[in-house]
Amino acid sequence: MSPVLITFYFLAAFTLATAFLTIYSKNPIHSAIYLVLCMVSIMGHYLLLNAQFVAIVQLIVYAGAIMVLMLFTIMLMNLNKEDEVHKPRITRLGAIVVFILMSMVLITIFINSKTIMGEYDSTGEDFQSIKVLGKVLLNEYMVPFEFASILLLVAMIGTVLLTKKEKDQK
Amino acid sequence: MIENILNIIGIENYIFLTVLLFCIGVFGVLYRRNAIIVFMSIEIMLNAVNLLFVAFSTYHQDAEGQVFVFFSMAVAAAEVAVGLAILVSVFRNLGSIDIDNLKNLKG
Amino acid sequence: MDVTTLLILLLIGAVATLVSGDKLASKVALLFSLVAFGLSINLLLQFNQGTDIGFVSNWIANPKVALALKADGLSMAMVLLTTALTPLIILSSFGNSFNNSKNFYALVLFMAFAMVGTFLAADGLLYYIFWELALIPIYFIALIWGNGDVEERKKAVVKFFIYTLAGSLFMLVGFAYLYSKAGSFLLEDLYKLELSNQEQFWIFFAFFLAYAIKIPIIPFHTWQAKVYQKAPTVGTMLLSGIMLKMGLYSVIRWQLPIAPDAAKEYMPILIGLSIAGVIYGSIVALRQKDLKKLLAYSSLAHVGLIAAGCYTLTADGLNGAVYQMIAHGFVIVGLFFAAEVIFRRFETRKIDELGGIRSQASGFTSMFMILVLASVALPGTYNFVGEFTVLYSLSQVNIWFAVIGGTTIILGAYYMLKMFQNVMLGETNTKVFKDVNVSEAIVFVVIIGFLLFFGLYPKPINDLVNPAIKEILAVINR
Amino acid sequence: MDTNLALLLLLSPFVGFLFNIFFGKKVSKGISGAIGTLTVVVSFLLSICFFAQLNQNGKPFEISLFDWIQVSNFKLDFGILLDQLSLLWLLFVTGIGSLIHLYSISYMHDDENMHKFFAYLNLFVFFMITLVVGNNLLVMFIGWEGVGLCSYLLIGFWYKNQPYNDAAKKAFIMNRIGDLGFLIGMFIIAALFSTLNYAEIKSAVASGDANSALLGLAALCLFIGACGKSAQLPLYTWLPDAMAGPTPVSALIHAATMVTAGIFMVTRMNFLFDLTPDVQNIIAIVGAITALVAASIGLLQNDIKKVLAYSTVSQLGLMFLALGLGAYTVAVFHVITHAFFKACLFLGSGSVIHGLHGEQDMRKMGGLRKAMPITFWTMMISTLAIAGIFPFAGFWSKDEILMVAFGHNKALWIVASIASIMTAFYMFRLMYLTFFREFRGTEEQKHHLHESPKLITIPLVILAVLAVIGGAINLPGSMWLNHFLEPVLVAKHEAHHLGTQEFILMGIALVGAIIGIVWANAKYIKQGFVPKEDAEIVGFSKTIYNKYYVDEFYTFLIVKPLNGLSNFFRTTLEPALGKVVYGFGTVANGIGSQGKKLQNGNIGLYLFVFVIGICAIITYLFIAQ
Repeated sequence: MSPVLITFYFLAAFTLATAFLTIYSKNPIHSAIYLVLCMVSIMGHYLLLNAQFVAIVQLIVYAGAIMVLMLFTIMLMNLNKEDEVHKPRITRLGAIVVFILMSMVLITIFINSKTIMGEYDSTGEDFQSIKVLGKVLLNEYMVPFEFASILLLVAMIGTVLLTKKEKDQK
Repeated sequence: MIENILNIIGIENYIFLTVLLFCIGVFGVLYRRNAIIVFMSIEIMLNAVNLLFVAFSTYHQDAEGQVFVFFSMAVAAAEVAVGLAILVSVFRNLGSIDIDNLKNLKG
Repeated sequence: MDVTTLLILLLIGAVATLVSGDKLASKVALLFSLVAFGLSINLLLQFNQGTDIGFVSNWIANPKVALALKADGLSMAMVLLTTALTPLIILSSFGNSFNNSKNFYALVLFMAFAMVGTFLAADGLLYYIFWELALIPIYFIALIWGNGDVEERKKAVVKFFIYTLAGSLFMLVGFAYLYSKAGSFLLEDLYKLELSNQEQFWIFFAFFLAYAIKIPIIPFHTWQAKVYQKAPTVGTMLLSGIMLKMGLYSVIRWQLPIAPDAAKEYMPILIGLSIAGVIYGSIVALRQKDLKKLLAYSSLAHVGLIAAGCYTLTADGLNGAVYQMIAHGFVIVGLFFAAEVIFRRFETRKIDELGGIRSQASGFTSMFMILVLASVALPGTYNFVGEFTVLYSLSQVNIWFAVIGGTTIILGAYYMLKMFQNVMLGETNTKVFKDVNVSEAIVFVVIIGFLLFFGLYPKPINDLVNPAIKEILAVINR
Repeated sequence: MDTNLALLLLLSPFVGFLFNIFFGKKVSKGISGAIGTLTVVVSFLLSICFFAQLNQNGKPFEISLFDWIQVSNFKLDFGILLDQLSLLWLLFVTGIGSLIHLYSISYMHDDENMHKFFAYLNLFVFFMITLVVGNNLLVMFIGWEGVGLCSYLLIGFWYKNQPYNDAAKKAFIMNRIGDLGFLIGMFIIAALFSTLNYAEIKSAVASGDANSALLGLAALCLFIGACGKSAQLPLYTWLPDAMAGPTPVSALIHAATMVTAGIFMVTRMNFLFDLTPDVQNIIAIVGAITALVAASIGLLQNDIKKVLAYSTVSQLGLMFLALGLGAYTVAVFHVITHAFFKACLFLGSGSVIHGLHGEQDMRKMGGLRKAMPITFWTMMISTLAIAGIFPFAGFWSKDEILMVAFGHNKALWIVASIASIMTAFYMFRLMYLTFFREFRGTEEQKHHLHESPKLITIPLVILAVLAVIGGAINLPGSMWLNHFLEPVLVAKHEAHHLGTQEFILMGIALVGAIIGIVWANAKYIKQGFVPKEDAEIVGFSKTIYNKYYVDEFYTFLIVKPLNGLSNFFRTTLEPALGKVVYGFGTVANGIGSQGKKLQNGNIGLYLFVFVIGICAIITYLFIAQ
């Protein structure tokens, strides 16, 4: 057992546990906090894979921006009480069945398809430094990149419009 | 020459991890009534996919997978922003964000 | 000159009627229908000289659809029936006034256009388009200008529309399948198809549904009586006089030659069903209280006999069916017109409330009587020629079919005479009944003249129809 | 030339019909009647011409006018055939027709629709001529249905009276039942021989290779047609009801001419019936039973015209008996003599009714002998003729029927003899009740009693004379009719020699008739018996008086179930069928409204279903792999 592997297992267990707790916690605030932890652990995976840029972005966007937004919303709505009514039992049972079924199915699929995986190769090139990524992003993916910015702009305008109080509403 | 880290961990471990993470997300969507938690479940699913992208990017030694993760994060950010805005206005109108109480999506 | 001129004329007539304004509309429509009749007579003369008056031209490349209009004796007979009845029907409506009469008469002419198209089309898809096109005007005519309670009328008319449309869809599916086999919708290509028994079965019954509803054969007749009752008399005449014949014509032209083996295999069932319609229609007609409904059921009985003739697959059966179609077309228009004449004066169609008209209007009584007698196929009227030929063909298939089908002459006499007695005879009615005026008399006299003339001298129609039927029979027995 | 004359013979009454229907109202009643009569007289004269011609050269006259119906295996033209049989019929149809037209001028003079009456009568004569002169069965069928139509029109002539219209309708429909048989018979013959022309059928039958079972069926079907038209069991009930029509109509159509069409047809097709002995037996039995049943009903009827109607049915039964025994000439002979005396009787009863202003009940008559001597004497002669008293016409013809019956089957002979005795009884009952003893009507009627005008009595006298001498055409010994008709009939006639047996039979028949007369005399003259009121009739006589309840039986067995079925169809089955069709709509509607519930706008549910759906798809793909 190499330290890397141990790290991976630890991180994986942490990720799954926090993800599960996110869903299972009754208090939305707790959920949000578990989700932050989940995001951070995923960042850990990225670092393990040496994807520094994505890891940083993950931290900033998810753990930072998005989660703050969520927390704000939760608090705005004053949802920190544990007053959520459960879904009907049959639905919950269905959810669990689906969960188990899906996991089994997907895992079986990937186990079955393992044979066509080749050897892990290493080109030796530095393919995931910020420098390389930036070149790819701003050369080949220039147009989608710009579209992404437009998308974000539109999302911002939309959000503002949606949340604005309509004056002439009775 | 840097050794490929997947030689140590193995891509299948990542696959199992992401599958489980994704299924937890699905479970959350089905299980909860609180719209924000459902939202979070969706984020978990997105993250599971992102993680798989990055893992395969490493597997193929190719940066494009990470570029895609970048885009998906941008979309996720936009989605969260708009979605939460909608939730806020829903809450303002109905006083609740329980998805089972949202019954007006019909003509 | 070919048959397209006739179609174009009718279409122009419809448009001209639409723009002529409400006051002139009926006259313009009458004029155009008369010109169309003259034109079709002219076409008939050309046809008899051996000129080819058909028309073929490409239309849609993919799927391959052609504007193919073919005129043989059968088509010409049906076209003449349509163009001869249309002016009569328009003339018969002169005693009524309609709101928006320009729309009304334009729809009548448009319907004539569609029906003529149906009788001429020699391309499956074109035929289907005309077939469905004919449904649209009658829908509006019955819905907008009909009588009785609006809600009930709407219910009946919408039922009729959806019912016939649904039946026709099966025919469309049948055509689509035939296209996939033949690569063309052309009639002659479809005639050449060699279909397996299984295929023939499905094609036959897809077509059968469409036609059985239109004709109608029991138990697909439920739309009929209500619609006849609710539609304005012009609409009823168009429906019963011509539109029913579209179904019967199509049986001869499309259904039998394309799937002859299926027709042969199921012949007893088909004839049995048709004859059951004869008996059923007659028995139901016995106790009807509404004049138009009674006539509707009598029509059901008569078309049942015609359909039985078609399904015998003998030359006599098919010929007789065509004769009977023509005869029934005229007589039923006349009878419905008689009902309308009574309604104009007494404002009722309830048989109980009528009676005692004979002493007030002897001219009308005589004409009505002759129509009633023609309807029960008294020898000397054209109906007898048709009924005799059809019953003879049935007797050749199985004598019992003829015996059971022949009860129509007993039951028919029973319900028609009973109706006549209750409507026309008895103590003089307290209400005043004015005898028929000129335009009404013309309609009656033309119809009666036609029926009596051809009843004694049917040869011209025989000579027109027989060769065409012979050709079709050759295809059926290929 | 002959063609034109033949056409004139056929169309002359039709011209009269057209004139009367279109212009009859504008001209005076006299002219209308005169034209109606004249056109028939023209036909009569032409018939005589053709008859004379035929007597000279013995060749039948046949022409084809134009093509008519054409079916796959044969073609029919509208042809005229004037041979011995058709000319014989033409003579008495147009002859008696002329007399009755003449009679009607006076009889119908008070009716406002007299021109219509003449129009219909002319139309009837036209159709009757068509029936007789056609050279194939289908032309006969035109006339056959045509006379049925005229019968309908004339029975319902007083159309304001709905029971009369019912009687007319009944006659038409009963006839149509027979017509269907006729039609089917024609179909079988056409299928067998590919023709309907008499001559061609005859030669085809003679070749003898036809399927005898089918031939029998054809003959039976034709006989059913004859039953309808000639009022035989079980289709006879329309004829007594048909007395609703004006009396000249009863005389012309329902006694002398139309009802004999069935006999004409069977005689025409004699070559066919000769080959089917089973059917002949049926005909004979039906005829005998009809004769007996109708005669027994006639015993107790009180309506003067009803008695005559049942008498007609009974006499027609005797004629069919003769036909069934293959004695066609004898039947034809009786048709002719019967036409004379029955027409005379009807016209005489019409004269009586005329004199009493419409009274038809014999219980309210009596003692008319003095007031109406001509009517009385002519009717008396005819009554003697129908009763079969020597030497009146009826004696000879009826006697021959009885003789033929005796020769074939003693049982039939006994039945026919009983019917004859009954005939003598009820006819004299009629005479006694009507003309003898004192008048039983109202004082006012008594005051107005008078003999009918000349136009009524002249036809009566002529017919009475014919009823006396009519038997001369076929006296035993001369047998003129037999020889005359020989070319038409398949010659297999056994000649009667007048032996001892024949004379004994004649004697028995005569004695039988006299017994009937004496019986009637004893009951109605000596005892002065007057039939009871309707309500007082009890027991078996009530059954007879009510005509064995046959009408009620038919109503119960056919009309009621038919109407019930119609009601059931109309009120139950039709809506049910409609509901089945609506059912498709209802099902679609139901699916829609269930689906609508699914589409309830609940986002939570949508989300749930959506995710489950995706999972299901993935799982399915996995399993399907």
